[in-house]
Formats: sequence, C-alpha cells, structure tokens
Amino acid sequence: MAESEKRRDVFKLSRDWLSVQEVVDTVSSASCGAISVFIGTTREDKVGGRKVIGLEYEAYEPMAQSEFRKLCDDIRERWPTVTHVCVHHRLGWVKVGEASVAMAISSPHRQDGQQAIQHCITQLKAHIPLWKKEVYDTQETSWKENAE
Amino acid sequence: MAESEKRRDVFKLSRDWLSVQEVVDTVSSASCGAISVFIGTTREDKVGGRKVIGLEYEAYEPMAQSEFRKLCDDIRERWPTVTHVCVHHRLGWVKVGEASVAMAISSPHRQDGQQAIQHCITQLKAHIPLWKKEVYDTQETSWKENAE
Amino acid sequence: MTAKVLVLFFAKSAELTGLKQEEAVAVPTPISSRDLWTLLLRRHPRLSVLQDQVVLAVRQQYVAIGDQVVTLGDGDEVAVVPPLSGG
Amino acid sequence: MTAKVLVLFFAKSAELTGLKQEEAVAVPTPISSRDLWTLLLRRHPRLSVLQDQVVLAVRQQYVAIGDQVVTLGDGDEVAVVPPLSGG
Repeated sequence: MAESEKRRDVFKLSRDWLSVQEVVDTVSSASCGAISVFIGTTREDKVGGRKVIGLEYEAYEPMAQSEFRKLCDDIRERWPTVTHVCVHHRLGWVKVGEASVAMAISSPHRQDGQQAIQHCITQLKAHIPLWKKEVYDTQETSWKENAE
Repeated sequence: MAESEKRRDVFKLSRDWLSVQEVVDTVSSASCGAISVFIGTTREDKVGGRKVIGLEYEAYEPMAQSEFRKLCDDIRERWPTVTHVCVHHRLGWVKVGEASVAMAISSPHRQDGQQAIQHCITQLKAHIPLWKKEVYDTQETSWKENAE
Repeated sequence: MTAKVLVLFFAKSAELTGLKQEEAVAVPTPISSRDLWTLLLRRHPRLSVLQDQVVLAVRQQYVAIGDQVVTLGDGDEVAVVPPLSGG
Repeated sequence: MTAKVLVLFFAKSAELTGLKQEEAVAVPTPISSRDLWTLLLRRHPRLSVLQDQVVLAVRQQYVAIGDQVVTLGDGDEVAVVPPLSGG
C-alpha cells in the first residue's frame, strides 16, 4: 500500500435502500487487489404459521458509531493489511428481500479481506447496538436476538 | 429455500466495466439471508522498476463456460445450501484499479456462502481457462501465472 | 451524591416502558450497575421481563449488570440494552 | 488413422506461434498426449519454452502431457493451454 494512503473506516446508518456499488466504491483503492463484500438480506420466512413481511430496525446511533470504530481497530490489529472498511446498515422498515446490511473490505491480497469480512459481520452482530423486530402478516411483531 | 426455486449458475465474460450491482441482483432471492461477494481488481504495482498500467485478458470461451459449470457442481456438492452463483469476468484491456472479476453467491445462512465464495475464486484461478498479461508503462508485457 | 442522568430505552425496553428516553433521572453515585438496574426496575416494573438478558451502557460503554461500580455525572447517558439483533 | 483437427493457441503460445488457430492439422489417432505435444513442437519449435508448464485440452477437457492416449476425430479441438492466470 502506498505509505501516503489514508485508511478509511466508514459507517453509515441509512433509512434508504443500500447501494452495494457505493459501499464497494468507498473501499476501492489502486493499491488493493481484493474487495470482499457481505450483504445481509431479510429472508422470507414463516414463524409459527405467520409470514414475515419485513423487519423494523433501530440503533443507539452515537454508540453504534463508536463501537464500529472499536471493531475497525480490532480488525486492523488482526489483519494489518486491511486497507479500507465500509459498513452501511439500514434503520427503520426493511421489507423482505431487501438488504439490511452491506459491508466491504479492501486488501492487497484476498485471504486477509475474506477473513476480515467474516469477523466484521460476526462482531457487528455481537457488539454494535442495533435491534430488529420481525413484522408478520398478522401485524404481530417480535424482537429478535442474535445467536452467539 | 422454496422447493420451486430454480438454482441459477451464471457466468459472463465481458469486455465492459463490471457492475457489482448486476452480479448481486443476479443471485438475490427472497429465500436467502446472505450474499457473499468477491471482487478482484488490478493492483497498481511496480515490477522491476516498470509500472503496471493495466492487464490484457483472454479466454478459451466455450471451455471457460464448461469449466464454470463443473465448478458450480463442485460448490453445490460441498455446500448444498448454496442457492445462486454468478461470476462476471473481464476480457481484453482492464486498466489499473478496475475490477477484472466480480462474483456473488447467495445462501440462506452466511457461513456456507462465505466458504463457497473463497472456494469459487481459488478454483476459478486454478481451473478456468483465462489468461492475463501485465502491460507496463514501458510498453513491455508479461504473461502472468497463478500461484499453485 | 446524586446525579441527574438521561436514561435511554431501546427495542423491547422502549416498548415495555412506553418511553424512548427519560430526562434528569436522579441516581445516587457512585453506584453498582446492579443497583442502577434495580433502580430502573422500580421506576418501570415491566422491565423485569428483560432480567438476565439486559446489559446497560453508561456514557456509551457496555456495563454488565453486577458488582461493577460506576460514577455518574449530571447529563450522563445511561442506556438499557436488550439483546442485540443487528445485521 | 489420421484426423484433421483444429489446433487453438492461447496466451503465450499464441504469441510464440503468431497464430490463434490452425485448421485441419493432420494428426495420427489414437495418440498419446506426449506424442501430440511433440508433433505440435515440430510444427512450432518456439513452443519449447513452454515445455513442462503446458497442458493440452482435447475437446475442451484438460489432458496433462504424458502417457494418456486420446482418440481424435476430424474437426476436434486441440488447445495449447499455458499456465492459467484468471481472476
């Protein structure tokens, strides 16, 4: 990597549709041969005979930002070659089939980026203060809890 | 996954700029919670004092298609939950910083897709008949060879 | 001493209390996180369904419910953090 | 017997021969892949720089250079496959 290139850590909470291209463009760099990306979408699902029609997300926004910075520090300590990190996460209503999270990591070689992206989504689920409830076709709702 | 959903395996060789969004849209599915993506780009590099300005790709096109089908069969045997697979690869001139390959795999849960995408890029490099030569600022060129 | 803190409720805790936040809640300080949770439970008994699942965040740092003592100042943020479910 | 095959050259092999393909090349059949490579080397001696790196593809299936015997028919594709470098 060029000594001069500043590493970017970008976290955005968004009420709009997520652009994968924007997330990828945010991490791209002439010094990187690899961009690893993960997109989490709302799965069509039946829970006890009720159909999930979408999810409703909320965040503790300033703390989500600070936990993201900690997560990036952790990633860079484990994989020092990681160049840029970008995570966009939805807030509010996300209907079935839409992306709720899109993240990308650039690195000179692919192995580091691929390990880092897996760590990033696992740690996001464990540590970034975000919550979702499932909304069913019956109008009922249920707060979810990430396994761990 | 809905029993009725037909699994898609899409391979495209393209002389144009690759659209990450198109690759992602090709694999998206209401039954999938996870889309794993890998993008390989041309790195800015110096080789023996010469600067790489781009790559020139060629393919044995019909055989690349048939090797891709074999690769998809192999992926589905290893990770039966993999839903759709899409790989777009550039041909011809690719300048530094542009994507030469973009691939996406959808799956109900993320672990399978993340392992499958790593296997997909590794096996593509080892088995799909594609070649690149580096083109330097001196106008010299050099055919590359994937490690392994 | 007593501090007047801002208490934030998220996700199920906001549904249970009917509140997103409560301003200028008087809290003794220093206080263990367990006593702080007990104080919140007294104000909002319905939060008891979150018992054993919840953690707190004090000035945007996670604090498990237990013996850890926190020192609070006026205006500090104390958040009720139900199990996370981002991603 | 003799078959007239289509020989395809890719990457460095195309540069060395100056050809992308050669039509109706007469080749004895059946033939080992080693003998097939030797025949191609006689036609294009500059291909010898690829010795020990190259494989062939016969009807779009990889065949390592060695004792394996292939049976060829008129119009079959035989490709010279230098080390791959996709991705």
